[in-house]
Amino acid sequence: MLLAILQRLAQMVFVMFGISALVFLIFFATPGADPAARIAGRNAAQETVEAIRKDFGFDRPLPVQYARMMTRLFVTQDLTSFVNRGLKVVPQVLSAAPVTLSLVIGAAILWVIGGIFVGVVAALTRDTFIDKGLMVLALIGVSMPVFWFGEVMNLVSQSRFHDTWLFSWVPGLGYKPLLTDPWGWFKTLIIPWFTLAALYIGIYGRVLRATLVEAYQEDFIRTARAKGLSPSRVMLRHALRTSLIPFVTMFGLDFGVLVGGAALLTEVVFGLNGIGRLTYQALLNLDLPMILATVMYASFFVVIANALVDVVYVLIDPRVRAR
Amino acid sequence: EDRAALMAEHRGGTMVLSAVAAAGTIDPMVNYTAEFWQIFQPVYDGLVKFKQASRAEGFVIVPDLAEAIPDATNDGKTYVFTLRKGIKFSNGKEVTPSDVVASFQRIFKINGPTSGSFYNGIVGADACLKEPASCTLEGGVIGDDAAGTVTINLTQPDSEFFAKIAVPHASILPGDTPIEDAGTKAIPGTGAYVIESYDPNEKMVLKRNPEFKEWSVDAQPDGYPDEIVYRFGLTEEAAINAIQNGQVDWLFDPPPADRLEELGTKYADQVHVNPLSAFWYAPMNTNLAPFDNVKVRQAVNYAVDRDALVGLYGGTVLAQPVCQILPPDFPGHEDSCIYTQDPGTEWSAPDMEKAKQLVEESGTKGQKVTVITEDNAVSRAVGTYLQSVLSELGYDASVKAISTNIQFTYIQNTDNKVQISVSQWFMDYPQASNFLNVLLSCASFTPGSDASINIAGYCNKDLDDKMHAAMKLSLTDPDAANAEWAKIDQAFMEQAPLAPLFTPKNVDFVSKRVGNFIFSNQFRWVISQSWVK
Amino acid sequence: MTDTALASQSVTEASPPRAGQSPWRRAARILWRDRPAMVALAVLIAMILACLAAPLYAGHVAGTDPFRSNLGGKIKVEGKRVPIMQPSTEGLGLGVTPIGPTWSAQYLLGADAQGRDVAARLLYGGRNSLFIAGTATLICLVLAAIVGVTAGFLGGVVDMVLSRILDVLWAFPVYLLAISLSIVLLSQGITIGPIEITAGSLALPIGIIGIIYVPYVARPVRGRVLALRNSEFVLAATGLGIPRWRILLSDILPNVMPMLIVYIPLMMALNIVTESALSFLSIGVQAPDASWGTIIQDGQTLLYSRPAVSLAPGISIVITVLALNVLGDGVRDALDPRTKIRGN
Amino acid sequence: MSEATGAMPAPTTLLLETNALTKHFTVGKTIRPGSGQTLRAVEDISITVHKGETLGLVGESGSGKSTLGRCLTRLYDVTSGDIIYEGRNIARLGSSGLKPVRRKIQMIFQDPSASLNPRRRVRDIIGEVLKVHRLRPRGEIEGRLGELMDLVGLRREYLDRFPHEFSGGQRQRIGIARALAVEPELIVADEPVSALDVSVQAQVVNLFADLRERLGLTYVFIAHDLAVVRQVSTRVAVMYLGSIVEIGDTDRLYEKPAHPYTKALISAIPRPIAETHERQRIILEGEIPSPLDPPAGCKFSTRCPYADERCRTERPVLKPLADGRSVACHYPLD
Amino acid sequence: MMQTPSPKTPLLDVSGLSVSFATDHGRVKAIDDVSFSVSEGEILAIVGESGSGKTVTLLSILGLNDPRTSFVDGSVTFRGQRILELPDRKMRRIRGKDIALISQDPMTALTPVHTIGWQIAEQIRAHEAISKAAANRRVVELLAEVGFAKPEEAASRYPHQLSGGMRQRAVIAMALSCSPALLVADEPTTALDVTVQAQVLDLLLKLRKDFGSAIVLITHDMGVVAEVADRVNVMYAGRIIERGTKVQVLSDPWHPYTWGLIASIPPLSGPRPERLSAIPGMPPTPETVPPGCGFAPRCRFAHAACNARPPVQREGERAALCVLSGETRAGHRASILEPVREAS
Ligand SMILES: Nc1ncnc2c1ncn2[C@@H]1O[C@H](COP(=O)(O)OP(=O)(O)OP(=O)(O)O)[C@@H](O)[C@H]1O
Ligand SMILES: Nc1ncnc2c1ncn2[C@@H]1O[C@H](COP(=O)(O)OP(=O)(O)OP(=O)(O)O)[C@@H](O)[C@H]1O
Ligand SMILES: [Mg+2]
Ligand SMILES: [Mg+2]
Repeated sequence: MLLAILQRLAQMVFVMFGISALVFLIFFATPGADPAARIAGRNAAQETVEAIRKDFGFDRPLPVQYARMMTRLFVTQDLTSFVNRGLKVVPQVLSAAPVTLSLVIGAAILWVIGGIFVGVVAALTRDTFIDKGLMVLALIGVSMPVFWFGEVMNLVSQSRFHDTWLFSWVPGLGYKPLLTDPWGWFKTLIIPWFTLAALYIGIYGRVLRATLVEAYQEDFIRTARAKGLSPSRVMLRHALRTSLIPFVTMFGLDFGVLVGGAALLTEVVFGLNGIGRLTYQALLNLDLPMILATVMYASFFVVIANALVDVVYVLIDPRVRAR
Repeated sequence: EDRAALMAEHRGGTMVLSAVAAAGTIDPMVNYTAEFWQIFQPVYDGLVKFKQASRAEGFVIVPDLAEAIPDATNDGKTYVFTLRKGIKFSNGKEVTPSDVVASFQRIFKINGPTSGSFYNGIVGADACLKEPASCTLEGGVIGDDAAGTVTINLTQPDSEFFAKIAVPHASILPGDTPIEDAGTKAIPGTGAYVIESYDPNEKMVLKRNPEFKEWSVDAQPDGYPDEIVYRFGLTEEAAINAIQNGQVDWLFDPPPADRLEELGTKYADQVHVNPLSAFWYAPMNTNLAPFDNVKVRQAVNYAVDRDALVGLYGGTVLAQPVCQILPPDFPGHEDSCIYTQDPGTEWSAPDMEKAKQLVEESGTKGQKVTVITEDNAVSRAVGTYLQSVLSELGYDASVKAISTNIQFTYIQNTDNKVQISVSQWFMDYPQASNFLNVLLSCASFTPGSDASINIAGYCNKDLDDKMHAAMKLSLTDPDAANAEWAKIDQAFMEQAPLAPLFTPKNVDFVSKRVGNFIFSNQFRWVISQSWVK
Repeated sequence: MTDTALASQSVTEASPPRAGQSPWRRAARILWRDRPAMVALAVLIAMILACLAAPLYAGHVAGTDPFRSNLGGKIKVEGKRVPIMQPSTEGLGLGVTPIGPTWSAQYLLGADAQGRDVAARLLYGGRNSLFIAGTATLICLVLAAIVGVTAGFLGGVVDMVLSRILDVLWAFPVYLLAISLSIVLLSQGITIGPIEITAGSLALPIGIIGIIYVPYVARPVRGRVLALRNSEFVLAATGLGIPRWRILLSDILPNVMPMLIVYIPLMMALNIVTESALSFLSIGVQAPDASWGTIIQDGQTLLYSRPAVSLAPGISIVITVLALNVLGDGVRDALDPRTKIRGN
Repeated sequence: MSEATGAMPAPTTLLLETNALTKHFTVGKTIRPGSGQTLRAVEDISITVHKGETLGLVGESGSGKSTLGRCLTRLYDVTSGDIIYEGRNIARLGSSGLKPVRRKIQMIFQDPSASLNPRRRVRDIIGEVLKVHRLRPRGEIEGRLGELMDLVGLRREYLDRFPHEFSGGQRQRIGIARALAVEPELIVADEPVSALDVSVQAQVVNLFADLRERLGLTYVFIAHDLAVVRQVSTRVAVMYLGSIVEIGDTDRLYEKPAHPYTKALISAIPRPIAETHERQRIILEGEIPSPLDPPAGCKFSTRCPYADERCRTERPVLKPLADGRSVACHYPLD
Repeated sequence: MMQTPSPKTPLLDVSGLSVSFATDHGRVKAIDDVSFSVSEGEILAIVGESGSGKTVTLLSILGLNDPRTSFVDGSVTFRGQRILELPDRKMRRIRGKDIALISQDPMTALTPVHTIGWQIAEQIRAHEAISKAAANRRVVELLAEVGFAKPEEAASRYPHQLSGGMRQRAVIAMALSCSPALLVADEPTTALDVTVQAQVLDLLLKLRKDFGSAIVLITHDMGVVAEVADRVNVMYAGRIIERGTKVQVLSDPWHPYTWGLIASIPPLSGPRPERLSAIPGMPPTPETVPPGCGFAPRCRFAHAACNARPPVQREGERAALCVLSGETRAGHRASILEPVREAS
């Protein structure tokens, strides 16, 4: 067990090193990103720019800069942003995390329930119009660009129909902390949840349907039916239970990258100051420390999610538990 | 008087402002953005300050922490300021001359962005720029705590001196302020409000300064709202919706084009349109083909349909076509347009024929041209339009939008070989040199540097000399100097290192409850003087 | 009776319906009978033809130039000449709104913010979107095949290194890569052998989209190769002394192909959507050229006044993705050797 | 070790001999060193195969028959021990050194559909072998393909078909034809008829017999159907948990098994023709132990009705009996 | 071994059962007019090669065919009740409780994610209203019954943790859990080793003795038939071509296919024949079954009459579907079976 954890850690270090080195190199290869000039501001005298360059150590060799930055990110944790100067990136990432978590967890609950519902209903009504209709809906969910769908949701709920009973409850955009204002938290997040989940309900519904249909060819389903079980029990306790395994793998990966900030477009569109928007802003500003912080955080979650998937695997698939 | 009555009636409440993104550090000596300079107004004070008043009155410089605006002595090289008594920082300490001295030193010690361009005329500044850490400004800024005076010595007379110390970079801060960019931790100020908290990804909260007692309504008036919350992160569309739904009171960014009509009709009484001292322009790299040929640059100026661009910006109400550098109503501005159908004082229509002919003559037809724009709706639209014009002129033109925050430094660096771009300039203070000298002097051009604001890379020694002369002249005879500036403006336009496009207007959309909207031409909406109750 | 077994053997073969039918032919036949898949294919072909006919439409039907700004132009609508960009006349007179759907050949779907014909741009945009998605899919599949096959076939250290690299790629912020690359290219351009990529070149979005989904495909390919490597027919070939490269070419690759083919429609769909996201971040197709993504983005700024501008490409994407997926399902079923029995 | 089988009446020449052949797998291994467990699939096996004979190899599932077969054909690298083929040790040869050996020793697999690449025509499947080994000049390949098809009793027209167009028996014939293409001397057949229907199985078994006669082949014939093994083999080896427990002449081994396991195995076969004498069926208790953790002494001791303390602690070696058989048992039955 | 029980009213009576499937090539008949019956406590073996329709027959009895792709004709009567027409709810009450299934492959017949104890308890609780604890106690008893040394521990194991033989015993325990009157076992020992097969067959016999359940045992192994069956039905190409008691069929087979089947089994004692007597050709697939006698293409004695549907030859319980009779039959049979008989 301990060894397994160590192995994960080694993996994580490798991935993090790879990504951070890449990010670093890309940053310094990008023209127009000279941090000294941008920190100095518009119309700055050359002396000022040089002074800042020296002050921030941008004149040092890249490996030294890399080492310094990584130390400040991980050891002293006082790495500050190039753009919002004085802003420590680590606490910033930590304070953005709950927003993203709220968004992603809520959406995940929705899409898991929705995906299972769609998949199960479609598999049960295989080849009927209900099945086909659901699959088409799922595809529409998959093919809608999320930023566009988000804007349309805003158009509808915040502007066009905001005065009608349907959407008058919708609060302004922005995040409300769960602890201080749970009801506001819920109300502000419900539309973003739905928007983000629409895509995944589509994907998961389709995948689940496919695995369920496949599972129904299996011998053990025949055994279950021969036992005289009701169709719903056969579906839920036997077919679904086994089909959840690929579902969980996908879920782990998607959840990992989303918590890591991949929901950036949703966050931007809905004014949620989460990791995604932080990443997005950092990218637009080419704010290297912030990019590094968010990316490290993201890769951390990707690896953690991978590890979690393995744990959940063990829970739902006893075959892995063997040995 | 009735200000007191209004105060009594409308004082209180929380005002909610919104911007798409925060603007970085809240160190007033470092931050160099319109967004935060505006919010610094009710927080920090300098020795002098732009008046917190409507329109052009906002250009007037009034005494702030100093009792009065001193006259120059020593051939215009020395100013002696007497500090007002009893003004306290929000940390409870009184403002003393040594705070002033420390503040000026701090500008250099923290490598303030304008330390080399605004404050390099102070005696001792050279040493400070070389060795910021040990900056003393020996003989430059001298405080006398006993007398309560501060003496500032310049190496040369400077007509723009007061304007330069009226901007937030010359804010007076407590002497013990740490010598480092304050970042997100607010430095105590003397204004009516203090920044209580700041999280660039969340919000900034301003509360009343408990130590504040109004000493000058012009410079630092008491504000109406008890609290000002500045939220960051809502997109423009979202912020407009929020204002319409009464959740937010104002947004910093210009409203998106597709909402303008709605705002102008359904919410007409909540919209305030005011002129800005700024212009949108297209700098053309005079060192790169095809724009190293003056005919090509002139052709672009002829060909651009400024009416179309005004339409892109939101129509005639929101912008005005221009074909010169200094904005209308700006010191030194004289109506003139040489690149129009029938040249005269005003732009009327593009002269495509002339433009095509010039291009023909230049022999550059068919060359590749890339327009670099910022990645936002208006800039992209302008760039796309320019690309369209350039193709019509016979070039193989394309347009490329890059991230707004990078574009500005990107187009400055000659290494990036930017041929033509779309940019804007907003004045720092109302002086012609702030446009002409800053944007087109040889000193502003540093090849290979990301900080080279002369984007066109245009260096004309002759005109450079004329500009220096005009600056000198304005010390003694501002009017004559302005006439000189007008000529310089025209001379530059003949060489056409850039194509002025239009002068934008500022659209402020406020919520229903916002009252007493005052717009200063210098720092725009005077936030603290509006009420929400 | 020594030879009866052998002799009478051939007489009674249960001969298959068509002899020598290759698995590909068989799949094509099954696909041909799959009505939804065929309808989807027809829709796709129609879509591609329409996009190919874009110059025809723009030049002869609509008579508009989809790439030139037309801010001052006027057109005839119901006999009246109206400006394409209509300034607001009421209230404060703020804003200029492009003309909306006209239901005539000119400006059928209205104009965008530059006064260009949305319908014509939609067709031109479709070319780019489909081209980008198609090429990116190809690149992605080729790369994924190379990486997946190499990792799976060679195994060991190579496999481990490649797998970790895939991990890095998966967790990497694509948009950073995209933004930076697009800026780097802007001033320098990149020359890779005979291919030169410059800013605004379609090669950029194609390259980016092509690369980012490599882990998505390479992982399952690797798994499949791993399984194939231990399969009996590969073992048999080894036992026959057939060289490894030959085994790779004739035994492994052909069996990875169906899997890759199944991914084509899926990746196409994914890529179209990704292209639109990249364009939303201005890293895709460069103005004035269009793609569905850029039109959506253009339309985004007109969402509140002219929703048709972003709706039209949105619907085009949905239809294409829908068709691709239905076709994809069909192809998957057709290539699945188990698909013998299907109800009708 | 060769004494073990040396007592065999060996009328013909020795073709293949193994010496303490061992194959271990590491399972559950991860990147960290020292992880994983050793699975002893084949342990310390010494057998001989003589020219022209058929050595049957039987044993329960997981006893290591296939692994042994794959080691003999060098599809697997062996962990230790020697494989001497025609006097040459082939156990450590690399892929280039193996090339000539591959032509001499061929393998036929259990699952005829899994061992044929579904995406290639029969012509390519067999033809590739001819080309790679340059067995025939280009022009004669076609003729040779036809010959091979004739040899295994398939129509020549079928050359252009794909594997999925054949029935199981036919597919197995293709597999045989492919193996025969290189003109091997020794064929290791790994359960070649297990996947076939009863009525087809006989056809293929007959084919094997025909080919042996016609081409003078030597077989190692792996199967778990003891009746089939009896039909085809001249000698039979019985495997249990990676080791050979008994080896000897087919008829003698079936009539009088010397190892309790062999006896149980043979008694357990259901007989289709009503038996004249009441058979004494031995029903073994318990399960076959895991090869990850085999019993310390005799591997069969956990299930053997006669096992005693010695069996549980001391591992018996394969010892020759008087009648030429060898058995690995402390108390061989008589 | 028990004598065939006196024929009372049969427990299960299948008559005229035909099942066809919708396939690519239209409808094909997988089984055609199959009739048989099973009395209480009897073991009926159905022998036949792969694809002859054994599994389909058995699934039809349980009503487990996919109604979308299969069409079932004929009648199945269980304890006098026609069960094919029963609504699903009622049918469910019979499944598992009165008729239990043991499937072909113990490796795949159990849901991999539940413990075997859970799966058995699930069946008990589906049919009987008893507490969880009581169900679990029954599970342990049952597992002990089928020969698990440590039944409590076994109950908490997952299928993959058991060997093939143990799994098959678990499946049997599950089938027995509601003491069904009829067990249908689909090749319960095919996937097992001989020694394990012997254990399982032993178990089935013991169960019949203890519980008195009737068993329909499907197999393709004549040896298994000989070992346990009372009566035998031989199936070929979807039809039952011969039926009788075990002794009748094994020692006096009527149908040439049965002869071939018996002859092709290598003998286990006595001298070994040079060659085996094989049936030439391959068993047909449902699509290729000739309209007349299904075996005719492979039959050495086929003649013109075989092109029509062969008559049923009957002698009491004994029947065969063949044109051959009396003398000719004995002669032909001798030509096939004599060499084998002699040998053994
Ligand atoms: N590639 C492998 N990696 C790890 N273990 C293996 C491998 N191949 C075989 N084994 C293990 O080695 C042992 C012997 O397997 P082998 O396949 O040789 O048995 P077998 O006698 O052929 O069985 P069967 O009758 O089922 O084919 C088994 O326990 C098996 O799990
Ligand atoms: N759902 C189905 N749709 C179409 N054809 C089917 C279906 N199920 C079975 N068949 C066909 O019916 C025939 C009989 O199949 P069945 O499974 O009953 O054979 P079996 O005798 O059980 O063979 P095995 O010994 O291989 O289990 C086969 O040819 C099979 O292809
Ligand atoms: Mg094997
Ligand atoms: Mg079956």
